[in-house]
Amino acid sequence: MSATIVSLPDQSTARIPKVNFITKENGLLSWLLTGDHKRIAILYLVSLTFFFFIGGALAGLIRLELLTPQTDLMATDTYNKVFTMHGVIMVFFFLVPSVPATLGNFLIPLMIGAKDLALPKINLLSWYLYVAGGLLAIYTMATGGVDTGWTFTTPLSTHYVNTNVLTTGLAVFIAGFSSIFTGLNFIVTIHKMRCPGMTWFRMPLFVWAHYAASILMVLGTPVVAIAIVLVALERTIGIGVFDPTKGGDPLLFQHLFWFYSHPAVYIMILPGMGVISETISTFSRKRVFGYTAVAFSSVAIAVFGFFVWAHHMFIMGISNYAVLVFSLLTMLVAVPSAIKIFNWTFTLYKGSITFETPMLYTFGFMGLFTIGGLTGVFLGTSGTDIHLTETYFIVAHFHFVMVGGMLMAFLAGIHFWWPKMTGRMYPEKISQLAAVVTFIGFNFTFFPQFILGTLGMPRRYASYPPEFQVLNVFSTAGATILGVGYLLPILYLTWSLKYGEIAGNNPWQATGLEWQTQSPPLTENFPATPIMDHEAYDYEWLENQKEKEVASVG
Amino acid sequence: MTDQKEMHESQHHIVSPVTYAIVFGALLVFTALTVGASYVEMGIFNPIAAILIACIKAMIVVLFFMHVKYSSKLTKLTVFCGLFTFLALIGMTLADYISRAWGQW
Amino acid sequence: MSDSTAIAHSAHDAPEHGHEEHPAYLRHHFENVEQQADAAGFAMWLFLLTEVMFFGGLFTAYLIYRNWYYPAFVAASHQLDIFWGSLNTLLLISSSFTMAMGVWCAETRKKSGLVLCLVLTFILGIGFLGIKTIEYKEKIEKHHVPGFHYSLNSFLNPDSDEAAKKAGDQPLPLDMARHTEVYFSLYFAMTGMHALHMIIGIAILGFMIYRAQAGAYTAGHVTFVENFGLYWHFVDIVWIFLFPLLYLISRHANT
Amino acid sequence: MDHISPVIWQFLVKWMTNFALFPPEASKVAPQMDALLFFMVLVSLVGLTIVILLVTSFCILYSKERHPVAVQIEGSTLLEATWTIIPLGLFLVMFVWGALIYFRVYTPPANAMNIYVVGKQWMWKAEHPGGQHEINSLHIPIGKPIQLTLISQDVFHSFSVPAFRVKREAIPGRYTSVWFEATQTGTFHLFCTQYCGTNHSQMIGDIVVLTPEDYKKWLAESTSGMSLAQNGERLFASLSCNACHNTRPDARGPSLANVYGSKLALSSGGTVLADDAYLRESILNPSQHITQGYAPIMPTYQGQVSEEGVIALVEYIKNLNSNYRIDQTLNTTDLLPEGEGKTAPAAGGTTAPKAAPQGMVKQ
Repeated sequence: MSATIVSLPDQSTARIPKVNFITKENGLLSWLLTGDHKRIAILYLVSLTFFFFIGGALAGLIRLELLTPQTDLMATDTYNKVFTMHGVIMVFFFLVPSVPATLGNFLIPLMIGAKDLALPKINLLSWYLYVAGGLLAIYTMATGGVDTGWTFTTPLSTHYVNTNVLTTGLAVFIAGFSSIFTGLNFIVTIHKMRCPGMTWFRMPLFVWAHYAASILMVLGTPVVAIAIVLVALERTIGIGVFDPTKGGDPLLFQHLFWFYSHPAVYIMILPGMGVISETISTFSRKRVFGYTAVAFSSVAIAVFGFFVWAHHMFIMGISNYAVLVFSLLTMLVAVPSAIKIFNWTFTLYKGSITFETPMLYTFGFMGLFTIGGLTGVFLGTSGTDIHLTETYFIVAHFHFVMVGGMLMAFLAGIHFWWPKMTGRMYPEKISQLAAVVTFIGFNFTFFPQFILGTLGMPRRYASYPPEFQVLNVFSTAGATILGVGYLLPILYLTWSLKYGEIAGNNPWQATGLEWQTQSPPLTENFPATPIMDHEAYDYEWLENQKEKEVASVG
Repeated sequence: MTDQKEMHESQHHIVSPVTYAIVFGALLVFTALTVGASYVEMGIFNPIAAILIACIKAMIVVLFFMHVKYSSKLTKLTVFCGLFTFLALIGMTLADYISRAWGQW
Repeated sequence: MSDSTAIAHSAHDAPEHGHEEHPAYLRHHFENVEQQADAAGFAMWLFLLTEVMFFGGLFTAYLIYRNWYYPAFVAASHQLDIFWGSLNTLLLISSSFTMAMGVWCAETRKKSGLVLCLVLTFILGIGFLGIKTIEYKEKIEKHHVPGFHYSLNSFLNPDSDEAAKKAGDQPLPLDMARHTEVYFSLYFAMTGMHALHMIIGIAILGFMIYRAQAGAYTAGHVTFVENFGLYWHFVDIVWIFLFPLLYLISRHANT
Repeated sequence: MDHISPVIWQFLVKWMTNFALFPPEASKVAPQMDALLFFMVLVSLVGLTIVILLVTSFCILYSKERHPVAVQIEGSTLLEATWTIIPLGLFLVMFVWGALIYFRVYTPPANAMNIYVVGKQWMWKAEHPGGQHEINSLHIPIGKPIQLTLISQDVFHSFSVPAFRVKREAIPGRYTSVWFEATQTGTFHLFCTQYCGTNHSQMIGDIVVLTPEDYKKWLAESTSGMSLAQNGERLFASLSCNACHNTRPDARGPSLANVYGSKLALSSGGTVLADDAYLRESILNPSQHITQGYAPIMPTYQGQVSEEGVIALVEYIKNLNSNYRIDQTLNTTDLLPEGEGKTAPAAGGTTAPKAAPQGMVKQ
């Protein structure tokens, strides 16, 4: 464990560059009116963390309530509101924007050698929309909450609850536009702003993954927007489109909802996969095994992702033939994920591996995402879906992919690019500890839920039969550990802002263009437009560069 | 790569007002045609004719008014993508509704 | 560990972008004007894609319910006036034409022509909304707005209703008549969303007329006009589909 | 022992004695589904083990200490093909196997006993053909295929019996169905698994599987005096359905005898199988389901009959082998509460229609 690739400049002489995007302008307004993608990424990071901890606190409440079989901590009504808000905040205000809006925003222009995203003002607008939506969601929670579940299933959401469905819907609608604008911005940037020499197949896989996710954002999100508009109209004036008593079909809502919300899980996971491609290459000093396969598997996930949505409705009375088709397509969409996992594994082969924190999170991701992905196949298979759907199995599956996969990837990315964003290193030992604690806590929390699901414990239950208690106690205990695992990074990362070691340009000896400029970067990213004259992940090129540098200095 | 070339390909091709006028005329003719067709009893072909005419109208608006005919491959691909996903949404959803009545479950 | 030599090195080989004359409207992060225009146009197309999908949900709903409740859709579509519908189509197509001409004027730097075209587009757009208001007003008077005040009278007693009588409607059975509400829900949702897009477009047009008079778009930087043109044509295309779907294809009872 | 606090000790004891790891396999389809489930678990474990083994061994073999200089490898088409095709093949096996089970669960056998289940916020109401009502519980005999016809009165619910490995949504406005055959006596959990509002977690109940003898006993004990079809008959008369659906030569509605399960020609063209869903639809939305040769004059009963009422009517029509009972209802307002059986004797078909008291017939 002692070997490391970290090479920091001499701490006694090193200074954070005087001119960088953070110091360029001062004052709150210079942040609130900025067009700089890096500053917007920081704004996103701060607000995302805020929403993550609200969502996390709600998750804590859920786990506490489920410690005992009875509804003793809170009434069922409160419990319903708590898990609904947990879902809404975590899905729409954390997972969807997490990696794209922070790391993607910060890094895509840097990685492709551009000065900024193509539409800086739209980028800022998208942050404002995000914050407006988020605050509206918080306001909703403060003024009575909403208890429809994050899926807003009709006719429950239209006729049978009298909580704040409208404001929550509006919050999601607004957040949807934020996500559309982010995705649109990425696509335009990746198409039009690449620096000379940056061909499609020289782009880092992080950019490919974001490109795929952006396609989903742009094409999927508007469909959920119209579904929410129709729900709002149904609630306010009673149009009958989803109302069975007026001849509407409530399943149509689910079709429209899942047309977005299934691709949405790929919006969440694809950028995470992008992060993993970067870290695994850097820490094994090797080009990603099968670069093209990984790149195309991202696009394949995006394309197939649009054709599998009805697997959320297998038992809901859709046509059995449709079940066949959607189940088959679901099997197809599972394959690109398997391809990615194996390619990452073989990237390690004959590498020169070190185990810094981002790499530990990466291993966590690979293990947990493999489990999450494989259990997804259980649910995509129409037969077993009957038994497993709507139980804790699906909760566990979803959290393995989203928390075990996406959040691990997010933390891997945050640690990996922290030196680039702030110019300072995070403390290595304690962060390795945090990574291990997170991994252990996560498994304790969510693995028992697979068993609970197989036993048949339904999701969204405030109380449950007593024989499920043991596993629920395990889960709650694990959640406590997990909570510590998430608090630690907040503390030491904040600490490192002032006391961290100076990182220098390229502490990891990584090859991406973002590492070839100063940290934190200039507002214009590069002193001059860079030229990409080598393939992605070309460590020999990096060696040559270093030799040249030494030679020229000498 | 090709993008640099694309950029130059998409260099402003200014569509002449004559083309616009012809397109405008065609749109008017098609509008008259579709209104007229709706008064004729054609059975199943009534909606088909109406949709077909609407598609033609939309196509010429996209090609000429929106300059797609003179635009880069990327724009054409974008239009195609939109159309594809739109049809996927409608087609796959309708597939469920149509096949619900099949067989006895 | 100074700044990476890759940058310094590559800067020498970079094409001489920096020495060109930069127009004022070129934003700092673009290399040149073409890149900026290209990016903006592409972004606009992507935005239109999201709009396509937005309306896609409504079209899906329309197709499903039209197949389920065809007699209700027939009777309900008889309540729409083809005359107003056709006139509106005419107005919107004309406004599309004037908008296209406006783009041409901007490209060929004809300031007064551009202003004229934009004003015409503006007026035609207002005209469209005016007619839509007339139609909506009629629906409100007849209680054809879905919701608590919805009235089935026109469909249960077609003789009491002028439009239904003219179309020779037979009374619908009660259960089918109730489904006319679904038609009108979709009618208002679809035309309402379309009208909302028109209103936004007209607001932007107003702003553009003001700017065009100042000559902002006739100095070579036409991206904004072009992109707005794309938006306006898109709104036109939506109507090109709405018109036959809502007004025309359900005129005949036996399909 | 002294070191363990009594509370924790109590917990441990409770855990040891009341701790489930796998649900009972109490239906015919359960072992079949579990076979697939175990197959998938096996595949997953093998897959996971491969990944973990590879990652750990690579980490050990190629750590920086042991392997200071990485060897650059572009990739391998052969390997890519391997890990594309093998998972795809396995997934396709799961797909086919799963689809077989899916169709098995949702295709009831012809001889299944039908029980209607109505879901509403927040209870399950079961209607047995014999007229027994149950709330939040379901008594069934062992070894007999049971078909459930589900409908919801308000929002989506989901009828889930983990021990049977079956689950089906009860949706508003449409019948869905599922079937199972219990293979173990005992009491099993019934859950509503689709989130349905405030008391979602209280919408639970028991599935009680009884031996045939116990079941008979239970049927006799919990009878409400009238069978479901008899309830339907009473409703049929009180709604004056018999005014049109009778056997008189000038009847305005089609005869309903033996209509269930037959192919009907519709006035809109095409034929339709008269199943539960069709019967329900033609009561609530008659104009879309007019039998050929009849005018669309039937009024809708939407809002006038509860879902239980519709179920009773459907059950009545289902069991109508002749028009005898219908004609009987025309003759007397006083229905026999001690009606002998579920259905009328088949001899009724030959009975000539008797003059109906005009007062009974509306319009």
